[in-house]
Amino acid sequence: MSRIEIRNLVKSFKEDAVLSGIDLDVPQGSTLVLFGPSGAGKTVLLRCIAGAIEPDSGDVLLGGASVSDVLPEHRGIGMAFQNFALFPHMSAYDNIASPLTARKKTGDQIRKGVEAVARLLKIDHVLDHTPKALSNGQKQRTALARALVSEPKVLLLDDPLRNVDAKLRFEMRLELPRLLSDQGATVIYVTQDYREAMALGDRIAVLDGGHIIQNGTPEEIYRKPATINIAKLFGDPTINLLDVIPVSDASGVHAMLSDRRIQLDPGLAGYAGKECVLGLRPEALSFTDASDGVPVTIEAETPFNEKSVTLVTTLRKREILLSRPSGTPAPESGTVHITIDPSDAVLFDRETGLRIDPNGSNQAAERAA
Amino acid sequence: MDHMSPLERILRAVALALVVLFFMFPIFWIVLMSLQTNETILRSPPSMAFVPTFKNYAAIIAGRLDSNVASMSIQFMGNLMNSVILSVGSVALALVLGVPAAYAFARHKFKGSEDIAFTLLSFRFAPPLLVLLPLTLYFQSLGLANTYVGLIWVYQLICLPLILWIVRGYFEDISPDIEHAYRIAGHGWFATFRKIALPLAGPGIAAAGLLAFIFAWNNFVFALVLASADKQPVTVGALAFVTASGIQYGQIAAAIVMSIAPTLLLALWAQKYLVEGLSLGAVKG
Amino acid sequence: MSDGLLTLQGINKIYNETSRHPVQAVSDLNLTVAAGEIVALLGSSGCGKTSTLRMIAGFEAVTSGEVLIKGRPVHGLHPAKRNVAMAFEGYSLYPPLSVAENIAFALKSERLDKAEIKAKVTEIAHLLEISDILERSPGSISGGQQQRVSLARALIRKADLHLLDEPMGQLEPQLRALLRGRIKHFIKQRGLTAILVTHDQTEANALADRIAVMEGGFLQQYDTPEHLKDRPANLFTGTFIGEPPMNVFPVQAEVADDLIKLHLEEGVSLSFPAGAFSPRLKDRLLLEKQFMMGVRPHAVKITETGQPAEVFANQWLGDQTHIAAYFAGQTIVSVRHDRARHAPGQNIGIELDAGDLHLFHSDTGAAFSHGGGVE
Amino acid sequence: MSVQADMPVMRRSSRLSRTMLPYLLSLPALLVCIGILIPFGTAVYYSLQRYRMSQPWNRGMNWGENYLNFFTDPDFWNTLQVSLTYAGLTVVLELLLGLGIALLLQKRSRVNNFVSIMLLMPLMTAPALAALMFKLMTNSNFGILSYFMQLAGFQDFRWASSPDTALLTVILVDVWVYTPFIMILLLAGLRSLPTQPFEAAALDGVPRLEQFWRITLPMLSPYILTAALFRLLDSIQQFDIIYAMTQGGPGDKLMVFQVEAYLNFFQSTNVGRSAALLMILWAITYVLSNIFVKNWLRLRERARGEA
Repeated sequence: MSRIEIRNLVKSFKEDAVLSGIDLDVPQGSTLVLFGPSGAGKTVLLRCIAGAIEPDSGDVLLGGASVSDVLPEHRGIGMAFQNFALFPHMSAYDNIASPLTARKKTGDQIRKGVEAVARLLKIDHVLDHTPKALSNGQKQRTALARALVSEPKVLLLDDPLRNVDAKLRFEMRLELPRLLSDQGATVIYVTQDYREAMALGDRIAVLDGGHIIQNGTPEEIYRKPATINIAKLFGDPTINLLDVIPVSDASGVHAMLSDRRIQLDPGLAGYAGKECVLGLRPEALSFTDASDGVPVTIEAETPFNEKSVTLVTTLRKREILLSRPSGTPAPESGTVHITIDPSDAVLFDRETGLRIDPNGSNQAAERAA
Repeated sequence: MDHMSPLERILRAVALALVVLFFMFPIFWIVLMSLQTNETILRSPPSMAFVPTFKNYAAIIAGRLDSNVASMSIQFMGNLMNSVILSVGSVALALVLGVPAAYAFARHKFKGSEDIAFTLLSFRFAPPLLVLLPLTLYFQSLGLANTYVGLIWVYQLICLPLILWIVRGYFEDISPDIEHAYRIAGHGWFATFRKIALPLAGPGIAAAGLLAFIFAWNNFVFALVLASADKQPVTVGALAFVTASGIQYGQIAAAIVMSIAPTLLLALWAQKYLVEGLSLGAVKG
Repeated sequence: MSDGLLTLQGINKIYNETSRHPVQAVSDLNLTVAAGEIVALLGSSGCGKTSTLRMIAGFEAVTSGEVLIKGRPVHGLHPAKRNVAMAFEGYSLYPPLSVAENIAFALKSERLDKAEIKAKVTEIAHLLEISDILERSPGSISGGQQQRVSLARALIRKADLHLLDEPMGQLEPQLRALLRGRIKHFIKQRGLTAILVTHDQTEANALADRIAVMEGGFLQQYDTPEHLKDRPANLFTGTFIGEPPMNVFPVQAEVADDLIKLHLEEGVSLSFPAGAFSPRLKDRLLLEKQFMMGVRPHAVKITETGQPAEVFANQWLGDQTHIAAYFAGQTIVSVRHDRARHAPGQNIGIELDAGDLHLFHSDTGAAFSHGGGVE
Repeated sequence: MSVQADMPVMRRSSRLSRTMLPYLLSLPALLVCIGILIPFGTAVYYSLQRYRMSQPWNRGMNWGENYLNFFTDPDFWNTLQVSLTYAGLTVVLELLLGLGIALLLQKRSRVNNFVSIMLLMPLMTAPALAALMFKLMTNSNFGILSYFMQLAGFQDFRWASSPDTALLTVILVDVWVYTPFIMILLLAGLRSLPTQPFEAAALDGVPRLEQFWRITLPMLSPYILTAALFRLLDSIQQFDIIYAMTQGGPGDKLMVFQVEAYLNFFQSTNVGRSAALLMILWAITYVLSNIFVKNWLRLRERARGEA
């Protein structure tokens, strides 16, 4: 009974609407990632749930009950802040203990609780330090420990890994899901890192301009992004976006690239002749020996650690990026052919920026129209 | 790294020396004067060569002024005591009243808060006599005239706005997230105020308290208007003393030194807080 | 190699030297940058990279050692006299001046006529995508825009050496990718020499010819990006370079005639045919009883027959899958480029190739073998 | 499973009690506001009356007469002129001196810190007592400043007792007491300026004078404006120094607003005129403080990076 529901939540500061009608439903025990660029309103939404900010209208329900007239200290929420928000004048121990002291636990219970969570997060050796004496990683773990120690059923994590170094961020990303599922809490996790979002979310809600523009599983977000913008936010290198006008004939629907046909889903026939944007993931493209592939010229190759990225140009000098795992063979220069699996191509309406769903009804496009 | 030419270095040193001379000399000279007898003071040309004497201080502390002609009793120590009572009392009251209000101003943008803030600020610069002169008439009818309570109440006009503005600045500097975190952890607003906001704004409250103390101590016009001799602080008392003691220059100097010494020593002791408080008081309010 | 454009000889920097808590920021740093080269100083915060940059610019004095620019010692020389340009990390713009004035202000000492200045500003603004904000004031533009203006102000100058302090930290990822290419092209085309300070290895890889990895004030390795990846000089560079980081295990070797066994913890051991390791490495293994073995995540193969491991995380990131498992008493991470479906709790087998192993001395951390050979 | 099992203490609280809290906390400030507003109202009332304490029988409303009389009252014009001259001169002098000293002390060093601490001392001296100190120093019999003047060739330099030099003397005291205030503000301002623009300018070889005029001064200008207005508001109301030094004399040479009003009230017991004088002074400060508050708000926004 710790499901989180948000109903038509609206919040503006002065004249600026930060959240305009947010609806969310996070089932008990699952993790929802709130993803979006900075200033999208993610933090404000989290604060509305925690009770630190009062929404202008709309409702927050925890476990089915509205909490709009429940003070933050009575909502039973655990929260970790992006800037850690540790109490600078208290030791790490007292920081972590604060939710337990508020719940009037005995000294013994508090000590046991703090030490258990500190051991779990590997900060038991720095408990008597003040935040000033902690490294960023230790601060982050202290903040997390403080959120977890009272075993809250609702956890709000506001980009908790943002201010820690890459290595620790990676380690925590691996460990967090286990920690969260052990707690059985319902989690809302805010991040700006798409990898973190995909790795941690049962579902991802993409927030932009005060609206949730897509709410789906990582797979849906990555493979069927609702808008061009979402497609651009997920993936590294970012998706190739090419202006095309699909053609429909007896052999099916296709887009032209370097005078070759790229087969598209037959369901897209309705968009033949319209201005569209074709989205091709760099890793979905591959070199082929077959001459029916798209002829391109290799311009440059950049080796990254685990993959290599190749920049190629089409006959019309359109730039396309391909990525492949490091160490796999690839042609080095000259004119070569590339190929793509039609199921990996996504088509967007150029005017609205919305994805075109090949399965007939295009709800997103209809809603926008 | 230092990339100054030697000439610039010398010019700067000279300028700095002149600055120190100008601002420190009066205090230095008055201290010297307080350690001399009238004979050495009146020498011409003035000379640094004299045997220091503490007679002037002794006379003031004893409350008896002996001149060649006669001896008179003075009550400068009473003035000193009044200063202490008025300053300490005013600051204590201002802290009790002002700190919670400063917190409310900093944390809650409630209806009318900006209006109250603005009124207080604009009266921070209103002529004090504008309020004081009508108050003398009210005080007489209220029976507050020439009482410590009445004076401490009026001193709030200086102390309270000062504390409000400075402490509010410090409260605003505390990240609201830290307080939110404590609330969300399960603590009520008062616990948050007491355990988080107060300790973190501690230095600011100290700075504001010190400044308020100094301003209260240095105040002149309030007591001049509202207090008669037995309740007057040193600022007003010293002026009366100059007239009363005639040509006892050594004693006058000693009285001045004793009057300015508490604030100067406080300033030396807590200079870091004071500078911070002054700058914040001006820049933030 | 003292013929470089910039030479650092035995540089030490100690802050608060006379106080009770002196802090050594840079220790015995030797570095040479050739003319026309782009060098990255790479490290986490507090590694000494920014101190090094500030000593080159002349904002900080060296505690000991010598900075030479074009073979000339610059000790005690005012920053303006070093002919060095710098892009700052934070808010370094002149607030009272417009963006265009900010950029042109850097040309004060070059005494150009107005038309020439305007042409140069227009060109650099176009390059860095700030043409539309030239008349704005620095306070009214975003952090990323401010950073690009700072970069423009540095790149517009003719200088012997261009110092770039985290020049793209505030930019959005897409813009960053675009500008990396442009900036590198700009620097190379004009034959400029640049030193880049960054904590982002992708940035260092993308821009630099050589990378100086720093940690704790010490230079850990100074090499090309390829060598840093394939031949890390020590355990630090090995684990610092590469995302996700290298897996590291303490190992004991057992060398037989035809078989080499590497014993990990919890009874796990890996067997390799003796031929997989060079004869010299075999000799070395006989000497080294205990050492550290590193293997990069993308070289960790998951098979049915390998050594047993238990999956605890499977994270799909779109183009790759990160699988974390308990193995030999710790975590091993494998990167797959498909969508591997090994669920948490599942038992898998881990297989490692001799050619993918990096061996490090367990006390000093120095590497002594990469891929079966000996350093 | 019940809600309580998972949400241990979902205690509800009324919205009213939450919105009342800030008002309760700021009650003292409200009371002070009222405590000021009541006498203020009384003063407005008095200023519209014919009211001499020595002539209680003659008391009555005369509306704007007190104000109208000012137009033909040379004493009033003298007061206005003396007050403005005093305020203008002290502010300009203190600003220039304060800025110069702040620039001198800008770099953090042991000597500079020591000097800035020393400079706190005049500021912490009660202005009335500072006036007494200078009174002793300018005493014609033994005053050290008088002696210096003699050495400089001014045989009979009479400082505050001479109509020619009285203003100069009180301005000297004001400068001594309040220059450190401006210095501290500007020093805080200078030291809070970001260092990187100046490093950039140093690296790019921008001449120092150009740096000062085009970067330092504009960046410091909000602080300068704040300091100047602060001092202007205080200075135009100066009472302590002048009263302690000469009580407005010699003659009416130093009859600034508050001294004039004080003497009107207590010596000539002309409450009506005294109140009207103070109202005029209040109007001047109100206009100035409005300018100040606007500037202050802008400055605060800039300090927080909102502008």
